Amino acid sequence: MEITLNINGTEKKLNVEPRTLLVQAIRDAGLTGTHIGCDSSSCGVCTVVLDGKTAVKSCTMFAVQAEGHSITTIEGLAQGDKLHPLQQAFHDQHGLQCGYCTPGMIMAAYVLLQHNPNPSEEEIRFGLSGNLCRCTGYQNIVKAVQQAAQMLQQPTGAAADD
Amino acid sequence: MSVQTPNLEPKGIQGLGKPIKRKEDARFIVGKGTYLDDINLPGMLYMALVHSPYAHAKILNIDASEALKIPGVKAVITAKDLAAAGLSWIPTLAGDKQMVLADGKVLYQYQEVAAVFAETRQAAADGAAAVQVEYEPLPVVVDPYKATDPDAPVLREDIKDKMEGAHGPRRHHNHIWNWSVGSKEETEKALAQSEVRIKQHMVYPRSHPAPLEPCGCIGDMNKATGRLTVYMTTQAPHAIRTVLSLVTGIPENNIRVISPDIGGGFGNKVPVYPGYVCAIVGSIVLGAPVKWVETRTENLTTTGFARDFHMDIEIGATKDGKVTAMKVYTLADHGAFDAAADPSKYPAGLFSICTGSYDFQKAYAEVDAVYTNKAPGGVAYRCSFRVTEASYLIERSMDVLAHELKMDPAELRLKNFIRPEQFPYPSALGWTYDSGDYEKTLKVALERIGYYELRKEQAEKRARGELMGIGISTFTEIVGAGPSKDFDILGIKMFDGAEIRVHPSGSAIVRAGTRHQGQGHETTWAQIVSEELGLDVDKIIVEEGDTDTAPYGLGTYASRSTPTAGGAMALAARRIREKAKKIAAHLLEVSENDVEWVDKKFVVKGVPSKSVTMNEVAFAAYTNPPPGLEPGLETTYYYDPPNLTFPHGAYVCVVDIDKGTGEVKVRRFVAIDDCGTIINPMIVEGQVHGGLTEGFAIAFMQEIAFDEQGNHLASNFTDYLLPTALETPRWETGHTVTPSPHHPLGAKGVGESPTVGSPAAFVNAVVDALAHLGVRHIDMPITREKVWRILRQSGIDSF
Amino acid sequence: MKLEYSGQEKVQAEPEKVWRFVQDPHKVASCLPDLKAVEIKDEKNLVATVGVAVGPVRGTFKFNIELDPRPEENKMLVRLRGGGLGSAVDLTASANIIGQDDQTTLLDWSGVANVSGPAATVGGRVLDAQAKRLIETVFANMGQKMAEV
Amino acid sequence: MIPAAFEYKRPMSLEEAIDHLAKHGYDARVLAGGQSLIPAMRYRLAQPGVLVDINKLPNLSYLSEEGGMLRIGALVRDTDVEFNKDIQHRYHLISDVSMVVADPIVRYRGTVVGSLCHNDPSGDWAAAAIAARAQMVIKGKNGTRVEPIDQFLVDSFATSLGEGELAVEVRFPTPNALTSGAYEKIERKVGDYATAAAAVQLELNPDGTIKEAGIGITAVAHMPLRVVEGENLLRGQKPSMELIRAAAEEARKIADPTPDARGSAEYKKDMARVLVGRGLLKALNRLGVAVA
Repeated sequence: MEITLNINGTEKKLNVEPRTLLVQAIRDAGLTGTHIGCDSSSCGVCTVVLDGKTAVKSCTMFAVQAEGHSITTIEGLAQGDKLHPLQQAFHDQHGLQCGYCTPGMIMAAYVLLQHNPNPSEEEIRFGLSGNLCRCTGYQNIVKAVQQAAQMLQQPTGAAADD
Repeated sequence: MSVQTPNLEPKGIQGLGKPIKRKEDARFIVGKGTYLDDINLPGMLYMALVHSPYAHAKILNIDASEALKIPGVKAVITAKDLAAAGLSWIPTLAGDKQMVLADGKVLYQYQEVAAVFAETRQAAADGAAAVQVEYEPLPVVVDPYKATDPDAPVLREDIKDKMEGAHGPRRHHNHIWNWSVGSKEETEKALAQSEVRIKQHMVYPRSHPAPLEPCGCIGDMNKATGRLTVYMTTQAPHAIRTVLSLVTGIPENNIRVISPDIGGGFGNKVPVYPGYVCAIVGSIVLGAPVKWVETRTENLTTTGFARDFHMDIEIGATKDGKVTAMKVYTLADHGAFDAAADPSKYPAGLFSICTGSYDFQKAYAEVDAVYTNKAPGGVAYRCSFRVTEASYLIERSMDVLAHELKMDPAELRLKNFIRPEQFPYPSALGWTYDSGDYEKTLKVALERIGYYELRKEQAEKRARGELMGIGISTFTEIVGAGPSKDFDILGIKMFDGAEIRVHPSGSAIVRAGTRHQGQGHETTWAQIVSEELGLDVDKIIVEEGDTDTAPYGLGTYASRSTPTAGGAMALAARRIREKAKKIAAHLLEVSENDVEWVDKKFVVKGVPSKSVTMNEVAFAAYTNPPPGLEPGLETTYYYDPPNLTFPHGAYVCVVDIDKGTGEVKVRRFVAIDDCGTIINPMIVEGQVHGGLTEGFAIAFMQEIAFDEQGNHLASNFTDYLLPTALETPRWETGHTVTPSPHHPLGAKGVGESPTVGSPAAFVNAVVDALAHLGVRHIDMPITREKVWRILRQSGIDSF
Repeated sequence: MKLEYSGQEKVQAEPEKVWRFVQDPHKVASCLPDLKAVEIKDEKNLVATVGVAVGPVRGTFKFNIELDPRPEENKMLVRLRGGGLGSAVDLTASANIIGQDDQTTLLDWSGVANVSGPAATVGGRVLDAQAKRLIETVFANMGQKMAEV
Repeated sequence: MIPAAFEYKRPMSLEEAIDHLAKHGYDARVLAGGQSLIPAMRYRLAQPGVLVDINKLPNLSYLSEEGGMLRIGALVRDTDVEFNKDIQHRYHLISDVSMVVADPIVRYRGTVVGSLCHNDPSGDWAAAAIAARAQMVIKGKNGTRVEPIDQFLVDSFATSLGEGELAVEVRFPTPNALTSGAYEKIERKVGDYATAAAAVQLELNPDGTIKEAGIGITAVAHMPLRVVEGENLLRGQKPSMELIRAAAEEARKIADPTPDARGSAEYKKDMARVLVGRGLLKALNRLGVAVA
């Protein structure tokens, strides 16, 4: 069946089966930054943002269900060449190694900061506990989210270059 | 106050010891990495596999007719079809052979039985579900101790009468090999004469590396050119190319292996798996590219497991705590085929590092390997070939001994460490340790955590009925395999290669035979070259993973990249510097003897104002080379390390125990590592965080378990437990630096130390918390229930 | 995974009637819940296709069933092998057929099932209670139908 | 892994949804959050012929207090509950549960009502609904019925929902100032099914005695259970350690768990006891009652 998905602000017409998972549809649309790591909705590497404020493991939603929603993936986060503070902070704090969990982790952190702009270390660990990372031991991811939270709260910092 | 956006692009020379940010991050943080499943080729087909529900069964019939009726399904292959191509069995790294698709019988649950090729992923999956296989179940061997019972079922019909194996005689149809090192007689004598002796049985349970990206492969046979391109999630692309050439008969120059970005490896992506072979055969037969990407279930149930060592140790000591001798017997469960990834001469890997950091005069270690109805593997999961098992064994045993002697475990260790002046230290089991200062590292760790205050706190708490424990691990690793006199895989010596090409404008491209999976080679290799050649680190790009362009090398695993390729990189750079010096002399119009390398520049001796930079030399190499000198500035260096390196560390862990549920909470964990010279401290710290987390997971959660029928009990991430940010403790890290005397940079490698060293610290801490109840050992994973059982048996109960 | 169950079913019929019932593969097959198809090979062997709904697990399983009546031991054995959903089930059940004073019969049954494949490895957490219910249903159906005959 | 093919229905009205469910009966499954169903479909352990996606149905996303009840519509996500300040302040038991269901990302999609309809033996919401004496609102061709949770939850994975019926709401009684509760769960890691968990709800009389008690335990039997004897022991009594121990012991007695990798039956039974005890202590603590 033909569906239209709004991914990163662009309407994409896709031909899918009802059983096509959202993650597969996103990847088939050429946006391969969203990854697949398990079949049990456990690892979170496929996490994308739905309607700006909520996240979903895109392996646990059918593509047809995403019609009428806006989807944001890792590719939609930077403003042109300017990295989103989370992307910048993951780089600055060595919050990634192999990079496979990174897109999902960043999207999970993105919605976490929407709901809690100034989280404590404990709250970050809690909020990211639906996303697995095998390389970093999470410690630098926590630091990265703290840095991003700070950057986002400093209008001068985030907006200065706009 | 405003937060400055940190500078993304540090400028200039950034050599050793600088925490520069990683060059490879740029693509990953915007979702532009290229992992295997991100690659799509025109006309590509998809493959799905059919798996056995039984752990041991005869195959009576395979009926693919329903599958072939599904629109889009192109072909279904079984062992029979592979046999026609001579590929129904392939050699393993350990000198055994393994089935590609089940040939007449299945030997473990989820074993690959048939491969389905289709135009879409959906059709391939539907096809696999529609293949009907008829089985006749056979008795199952799950317990390795029962594998060699006289009446144990024959697992390997193919070699049941072949009593000479790749590593010597076999004594039973399910026995693989026996391996031993050291003098049994002298060790037993020393033990008999020891004033104190301890014996302990312990199991290092079966585990799995489970990188978040599963394994996968695209076979792409171009029938017009005869060239086979294979995209593969492999940590060792060159070795794979050689193996593929040997098994398929395709000349090696007609095979190109490309290992794209890898989403974590940890040893899982070293071996050749049946799925790879099927995808390649499929491409050859069908004339189209074929992609296969594992499901998580396939990853956990069929690809390389790790550990599964069942160990018995005996240690002798004097009454005042000086160790005298150790004797170890280990039963190794290798599953259905011996596919352990070890250097050829070492079927039990480097397990003989089991004397650890201690000055044992006598030691003996013996290992028997057996077949069971489980998936093959025995990969070095964030481990240098069984070092993890050895380190756990000795570090756990030292605590058992301390308990027996009623000695503080830190004091016992301090009393028995190999002393700095004893290096190079010949160990009782035949290794020559390069360097170390174990006492210093332990003292730094004890100081950092406040060890003696914690012991006081523990005594007070114990008096109040509260349970806390402190665990120490002071491990020594053996990494960087290895020197060609001892180390090869399938005959290929374990050197590694590096190539440097300096361009006229002072930028460079650097290639290595290793393949990173998150370790940061694109940054550290550039730092080494920047250090050695004085080039701007941002003008150095690093490439790995394409066998058409990279120099030969054995790949990235076993903490070998820095000890081998890192050494090659430094020596390649130095070779370039030698040539550059000639060009510099030409530019400075002095003789070569009057030029020296000072502060990353060529300077005329005694005339500091007269100098040229490497950039100037590079330009001259192409525009104005000295007469008679070959133009250009590039080289390739193959480094055969003279010895292994021996990183060490001291870890201290503090735990609190919940008396109601048995839950163990890690309160603090201090890790002091000594990996010799540090190239990038930020990356080293990141490696330590990750490795500690995997050690934590192994100690408390991760286990590949089976039931009596051979059902795999950890076939997905709801049953194979990887810790999240919430369970993972906060790590406190630090370093001492004892350079390796033989490595060109003094570096030793660090990627695996924390996984090797930490499990014993966790277990020691839990046992320490319960020691006053008479507890001496608990096998991993330490579940709440294991602790709860001890508590309730001791009459401890609480909400 | 290995599952073991046992139970007793009181049948409102005499043992002779019960014996006639269990030696008729058609009748035995009729006791399987959600039977979709049955093929009787001979008087001791049948192939049955049944719908199985175990919690979220819903699918079709195909079983080869062998009936092994042993009147001399007052015992009936049933062996079942088959599968579905990529999984396999091997079950051996036995029932002691015990005549009672009041013209009724007691079926004293026990069964051991080995389940392999995803149904065990993924669905194992919830399989036990559900499988127990299934096997109890089979014997309850038997008790009921034996009385009806 | 890829689910087997199915027919997809996306009704735009409740009537249309009920029509689909009535027509397809056994073959149809309701797709709400899908956080249990879709993974089961990926393993092909669930192969429903028809999926009726209710996510576009109007007016099912309400979370409101009305007539002494908190009404949670069928499309209210776990996070809607988790992030609701009012619930955090007044509905302690519900707030506790909302923070430990599955994992934080799954909670953005999973629904409270869907979880109750799934009635997994380890369901978190079912234990809370039992303890808080919730009610289900069910719509079908024959109109609407309201059913106490104890009648709604029939067996593991089974509810009183008939073919052609849809659960549209769950109602939790609004706690008064003398009511509090708690949810105590142990899991091997975030996202795992509970090893054992206990939900408790206590209402005190002004004199400090217990007016009403609700105790639900989960993951320790074929389905979530009410600890009736424990509730009976508590009712009318003044809280004491002895009383709490006795009530908690009742949970251990009725628990009948299946042993698995999470623990033996013996361990899970004891955890039912420990967690009920802890839950009671926490609820009392939240009511300002310190128990000696």
